[in-house]
Amino acid sequence: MHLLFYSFLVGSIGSFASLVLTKKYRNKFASFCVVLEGLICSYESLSIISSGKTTTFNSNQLLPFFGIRLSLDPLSAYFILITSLLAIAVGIYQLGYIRHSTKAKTPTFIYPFFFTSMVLVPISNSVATFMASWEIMAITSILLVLTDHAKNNNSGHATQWYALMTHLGAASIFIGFLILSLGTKHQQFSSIVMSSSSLSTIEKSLAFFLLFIGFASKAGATPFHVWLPRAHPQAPSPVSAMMSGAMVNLGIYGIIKTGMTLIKVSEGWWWIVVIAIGTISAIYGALQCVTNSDIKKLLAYSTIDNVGLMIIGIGASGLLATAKDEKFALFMISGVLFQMLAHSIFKGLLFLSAGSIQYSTGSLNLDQLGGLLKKIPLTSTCLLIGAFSISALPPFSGFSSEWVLFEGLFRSILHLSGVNRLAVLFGLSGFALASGLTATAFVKTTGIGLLGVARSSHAETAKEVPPTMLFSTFLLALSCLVIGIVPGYFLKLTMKSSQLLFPAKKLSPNFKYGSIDLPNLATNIDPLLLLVLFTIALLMILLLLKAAIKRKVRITNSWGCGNEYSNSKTQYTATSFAEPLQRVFADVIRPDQDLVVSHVEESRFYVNNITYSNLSQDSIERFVYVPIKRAVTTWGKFASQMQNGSTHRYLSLGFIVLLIVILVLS
Amino acid sequence: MLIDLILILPLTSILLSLLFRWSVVLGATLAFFNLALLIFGIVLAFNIETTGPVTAIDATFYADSLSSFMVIVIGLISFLSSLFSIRFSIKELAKNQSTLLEISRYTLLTQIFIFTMLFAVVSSSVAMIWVAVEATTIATTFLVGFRKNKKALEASWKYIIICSVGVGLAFVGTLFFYFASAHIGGPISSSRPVSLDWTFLIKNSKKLNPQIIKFGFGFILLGYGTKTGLAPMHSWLPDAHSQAPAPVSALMSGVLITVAFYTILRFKAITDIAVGRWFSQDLLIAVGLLSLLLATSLLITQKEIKRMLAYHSIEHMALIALGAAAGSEIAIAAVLLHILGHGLVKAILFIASGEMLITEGSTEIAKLKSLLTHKPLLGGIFGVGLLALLGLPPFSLFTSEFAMMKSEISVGLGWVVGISLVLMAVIFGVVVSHARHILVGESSGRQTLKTSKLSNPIRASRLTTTPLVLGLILSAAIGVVSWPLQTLLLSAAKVISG
Amino acid sequence: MTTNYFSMTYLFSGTVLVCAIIALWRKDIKAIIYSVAFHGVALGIVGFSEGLSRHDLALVQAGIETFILKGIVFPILIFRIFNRSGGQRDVEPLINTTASMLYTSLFIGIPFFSIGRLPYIASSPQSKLVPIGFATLLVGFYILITRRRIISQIVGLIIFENGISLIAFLLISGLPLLVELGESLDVLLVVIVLRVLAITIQSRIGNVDLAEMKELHD
Amino acid sequence: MTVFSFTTSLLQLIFILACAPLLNGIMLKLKARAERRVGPPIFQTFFDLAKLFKKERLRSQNASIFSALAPVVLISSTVVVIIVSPILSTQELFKTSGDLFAIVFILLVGSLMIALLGLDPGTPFGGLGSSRAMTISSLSEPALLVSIVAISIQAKSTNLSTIVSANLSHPIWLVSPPHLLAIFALLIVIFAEAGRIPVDNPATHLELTMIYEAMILESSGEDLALIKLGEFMRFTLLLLIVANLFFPFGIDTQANWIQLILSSGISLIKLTILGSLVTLLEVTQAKLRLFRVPELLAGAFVLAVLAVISEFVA
Repeated sequence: MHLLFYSFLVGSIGSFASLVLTKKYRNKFASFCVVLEGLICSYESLSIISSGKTTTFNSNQLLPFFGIRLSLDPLSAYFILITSLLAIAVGIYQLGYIRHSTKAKTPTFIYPFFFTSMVLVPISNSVATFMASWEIMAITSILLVLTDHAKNNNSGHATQWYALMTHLGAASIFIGFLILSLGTKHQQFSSIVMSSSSLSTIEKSLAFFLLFIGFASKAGATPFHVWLPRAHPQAPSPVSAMMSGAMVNLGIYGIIKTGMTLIKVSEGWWWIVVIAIGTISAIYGALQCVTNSDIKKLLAYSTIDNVGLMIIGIGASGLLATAKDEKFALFMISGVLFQMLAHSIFKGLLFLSAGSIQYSTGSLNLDQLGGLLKKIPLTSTCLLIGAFSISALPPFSGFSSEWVLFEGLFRSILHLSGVNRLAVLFGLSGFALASGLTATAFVKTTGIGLLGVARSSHAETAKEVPPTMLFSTFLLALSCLVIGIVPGYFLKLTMKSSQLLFPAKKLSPNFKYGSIDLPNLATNIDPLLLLVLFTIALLMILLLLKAAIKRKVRITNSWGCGNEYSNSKTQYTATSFAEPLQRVFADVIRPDQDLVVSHVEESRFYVNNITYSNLSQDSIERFVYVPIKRAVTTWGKFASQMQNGSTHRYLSLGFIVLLIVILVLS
Repeated sequence: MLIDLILILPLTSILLSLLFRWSVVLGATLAFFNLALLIFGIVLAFNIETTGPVTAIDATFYADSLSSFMVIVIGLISFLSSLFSIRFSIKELAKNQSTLLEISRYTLLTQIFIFTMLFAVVSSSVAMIWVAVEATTIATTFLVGFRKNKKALEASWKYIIICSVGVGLAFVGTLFFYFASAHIGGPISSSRPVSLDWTFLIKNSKKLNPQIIKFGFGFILLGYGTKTGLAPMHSWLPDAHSQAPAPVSALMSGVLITVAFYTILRFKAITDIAVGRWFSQDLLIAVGLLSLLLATSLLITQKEIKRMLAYHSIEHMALIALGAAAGSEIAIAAVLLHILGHGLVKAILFIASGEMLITEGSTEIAKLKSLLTHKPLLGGIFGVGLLALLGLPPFSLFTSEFAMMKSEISVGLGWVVGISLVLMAVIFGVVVSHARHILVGESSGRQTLKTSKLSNPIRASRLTTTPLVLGLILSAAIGVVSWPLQTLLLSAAKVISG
Repeated sequence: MTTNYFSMTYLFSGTVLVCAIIALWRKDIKAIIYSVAFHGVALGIVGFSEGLSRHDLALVQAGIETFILKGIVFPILIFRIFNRSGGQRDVEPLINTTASMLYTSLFIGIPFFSIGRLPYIASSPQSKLVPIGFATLLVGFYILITRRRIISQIVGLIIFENGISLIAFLLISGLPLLVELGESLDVLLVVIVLRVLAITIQSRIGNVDLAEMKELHD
Repeated sequence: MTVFSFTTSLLQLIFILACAPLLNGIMLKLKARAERRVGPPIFQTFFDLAKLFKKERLRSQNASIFSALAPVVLISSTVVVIIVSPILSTQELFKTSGDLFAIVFILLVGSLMIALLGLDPGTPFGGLGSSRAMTISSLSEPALLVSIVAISIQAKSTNLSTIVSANLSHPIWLVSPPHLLAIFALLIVIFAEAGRIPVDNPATHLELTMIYEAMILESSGEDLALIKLGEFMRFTLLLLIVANLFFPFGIDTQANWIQLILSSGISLIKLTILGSLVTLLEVTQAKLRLFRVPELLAGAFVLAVLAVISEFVA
């Protein structure tokens, strides 16, 4: 625990130093401090996970009236681990990135605090401490989203949405916690855990759902997600990476913490609702991911999709736990944590690669990119690896994690009964659809963005990014591969971390050479072996071909149905790529399609100009949130008539109340 | 002795500003005096902590930890405000918007204003508190009308009429308390009316006739509520706060309204014992929720920063009222912390808006754009201040709101918390939206940068920004660190919650 | 003896209210000012007679002070605003006079109905008269919310304050000296401030209809 | 890893390498006969492939390394699946990795490679093909995974070998309604994935209807040969897996050498029957409009869900 405090100190030194230091050293020193902080945190969390011990820290000197209560257990250590691993990579990345993007001190100042608050959230052990660190996390991230406000008109809007949604979420969490803490007469989490069974079902349900909504909104689950696809893309890429890769996890942490520890005995139907929300998020996120053309926006939606998967897993685990099948509940939740690790790493990688692409081309719109694999091969390779991971292609991390999730869901279907089983089946279908859509989305991203011909001059003149940025993305890409081929080690880690949730039972899988062999599941995977087989096959084929055929390749123009064309505009764009799916899911996506044909003045039969626009907006935002906003504005306009400036009216209000006072109170 | 000093200090300031015309030296001296006031307040608080309440001049003045706390609040805000007054005055004179005489008069009135507030919080007699509160209205009317244009005159007219009526009603309430106290044998009509003393009232409050006290408290709440900016007589507040010069708005919004609320708290303590807690609770909830609803509804379409901040004051007063309704010791301590935090942050924001008026020439939301781009420091202060005002940690308003709501729920007012959270969420959304317009703006960043550099050559002054930044840090510090404030808050809260 | 003083108190308390109602009734500003003057005088006499009846020197002083302040100083102050404004009649109030009189008769009944229910009120003949003070206060308030001229609003405020003074005299036989002094000073200052403000408004904006002064709104 | 399992894997590989073009040839022949044409000889596909291997390799100037890599990866990924799946014997190489979920995603590697290949040269056709192929692939995923669940429920395992062995020992499971429903759903998905009628017509080169062919339009020579071969192998493999799931009899379970040889023969028969059925379907059915395909896949999905549900009803 004390190591963590030192790491906070290091971070703060970095941030305050960035206020004082000159431009030349500011980023270097701040990034160094963040990386150091990350290293210390990851060391500490790893040692906590491996020892399985819980350490606490209490002080009344901080936070008036309440005092701070901290407790570091393996579960929270796991979240810290993910956050700090990502922070290390991002810290290295920033060395190169900030130099070009912004010269302001504020982001460098705030960033370490953002990181620190993300470490504080999982170790908070009382309602007040939690809310404080939660809100600090919110506020620092809000400020970071605003970093590029001078260059970008949208960041204001994004920040506004984000701020509002996160505030609503916090309010919901706040009430939920208060119900818990007043029902149990405790405000420390560890004491709430002890006495939460004394709560009535209604109290528990109310608290659970309020907390769930709040955390789900931070995690970005549909329909509380609207802020996410706005805020994550608007932040500078390192921040997006942290937000999508680490901050979102804390929403998941909240859900796990609430449903599995704070409220000890849960109801089955809660988890069915949770699965429903997860499924909707997964499908909705994946759909929007497919139809968007802005890389970062698309990545943000894919975060919603992945969060959906995790929530489905949590729901299934909760159902298993309520069905007293703690063995598999533990397995399921470990799967969720594993998926989270994988997601954090590949999403971090993808966002950082997107940042690199923006760095070298100045654009994130897929419809303007193309041919980057040849122009910036290293960055593109990293992006590709990220895309393969997220599409769950073996042997990358997404495959292993989704396999564990799938197995967990399959087992849940086997072990549950009745409506619970149906719910999990529903979740599994959503999982399947989402994973298919994700693959499509990332074929689109890489295919349109990296392959083909450059669609704009930006892409034409792309140059490779500085080595620090490359190093960081390579690091993450390598992690994707490592996590993918030796999933056993990581699943072991997650099982150790989540052991706390279900202390009694233990499923003992065999983890040999990183493979996962589950005797109780009668199945196994060994991605490393698959990789070896694949490599052998590949090499053999290549050798065979080399031996058999020696003909050279002739480079020509692309075939154009007999025409010569070298126009890059005739390529498929991201929008056209997604068009069939958009059409299939038109009821959900509700795209705004507009075709304007203007004719030549003389004759209607000669077309002058055709403009086709195809805009897919977030339909939930459009049909749920915008009407609410409009209603509030209307009310405000109506109410403002009351304050019409007339002294007489103001006084007469008082007069009426005075009469009432005289009448009533005597 | 300390109380005497605390009163003599502003009297000296008044004398100085009467004797001398305004100059930078005078401004600085006054600022120094206000700083001294703050320090005396702190010393007083420590004194009281060790020796108990102190009195002065034949017990005409009385200070317990609650009073000393209020002195600290007044001292702090006055200091900030008087620092900015220097900048304000220099600019006024430089632009020839005011004559030296007007500035001198402004300075004098401001000092009188501070004096009356101090007088209110250290008076032992509840009637003298009334006299002081009424005097604040008189002192500030001309400050509100400082600009002497149509709007300012209108605002000051509304201000004095509505507040006089309101505070008049509070006097009726005081009379009834006196009446009740007289009937239990409190001496009447001597030159030192013990029966109106707070100490006498609170000591004998069990004996007071509950029905009369109920009647009186209704008037007190309505009357001082006017001055606090609580519904239904809140209407003067946005006008007055928006028209007054920024340093005065800072004082009014930062402390004046809370001094009025301080009075309500004193009466509430008596009422609670005489009648039972439910009574003041019901009334405060009604008033608080109504005010919160009003503030929320009217914030939605705000077009001007200072009006927006003024409605924020109404919101926060409503929150304080709701917190006071909970009534437990923690709740009152949180209310007091909120008073301090709100005063500090609100003063900072008003001063920042004054600086905007100087540098940008306007405080209309529509006219301010991308402030963060071309005045990063000022824009940053304003933005962070708003965040603090919206109750986000690490600023103290978070802690106090959290504690207030927690106490509300623990006395069974969960529904109140629910409603207020919804309303606050609306406020949050609205304010963030306004802030976006001001800070980030719509137009293309680079263009604004160029044009604004040309059109706004005036830079934000260090004299203003440094104290503001320090103030924000202070606000964060009192929200995070318990020592030494928590002890003071709790013992001050004990005064009210018994 | 005491009964004599009491009937004096009774008479002049009534006068205070009647003068207030007259001020509400009339539209001629001069007449209004005169009625306010007489109103102040009557209030002073109430204090004076109460002081005599209780042999309370402080109260007698307060009565005299009220007499001078509210019976003489305030009317003079108002007259000076009136003279500067060019001496017109008041414009039609927001609620016409006939209706106003009807409403007034309604709400001045409220204090008589409800204040009497409070304990201790019936304990002395003077405090039984307290509702008259409340009625005066309400009439003053009512003038404030219906009249459009600056002067008539000032008049309303003065009547309102006088109602409070009357309550103070009747309810607890006046206030402690210090408080009384402070209160009177405050009221005096308020009126002076109002006068200065009124003159400034007149010189800067002209003879305004307060109902039109609505520039500050949302 | 035993000698037997190693041999099995190798045999499976050789078997499929040999049968894939043959199956295609048989199907072409059958189709021609059904259409009253003489049709090509059944070994025609071998000749075609050989021809393609000899032809010159053209590559677009816009193409990147993907154009070279994709065909090889397609084949290698298929080879990996062939090695780890129980086709002729349930004896697993390394006792591992015959997991259905893993198989699906390994095969997906190949599909994605081809989709990327389509986008590589930057021509409109390639994009068109990729877009359509990915649309279909993503929509078939739910039906695919749910039918996997349905198939795996009785064996309580998603491991293909375990399922096949379990089915063998409980033949009654094979004819249970859920199993049949699941197999049917799986077949639809396989048609979609392999680009057969009614989802795609492998023989078409018409821009309006092309899906798979559009993606590989730019490939030629050896590349094209590899892609074609890979496709045939995948189709054969999928059919064999379905065959083993539906009718596992004949497959070796005891590590018996003779049984293994027999199993090859039986598998060939199974393949021929299934191939004929597919041909029959292709001859009698018209290709669906692209936007009717989702309906078909949704139908498959519903069948699969029904299968899972009815699994628990019984």
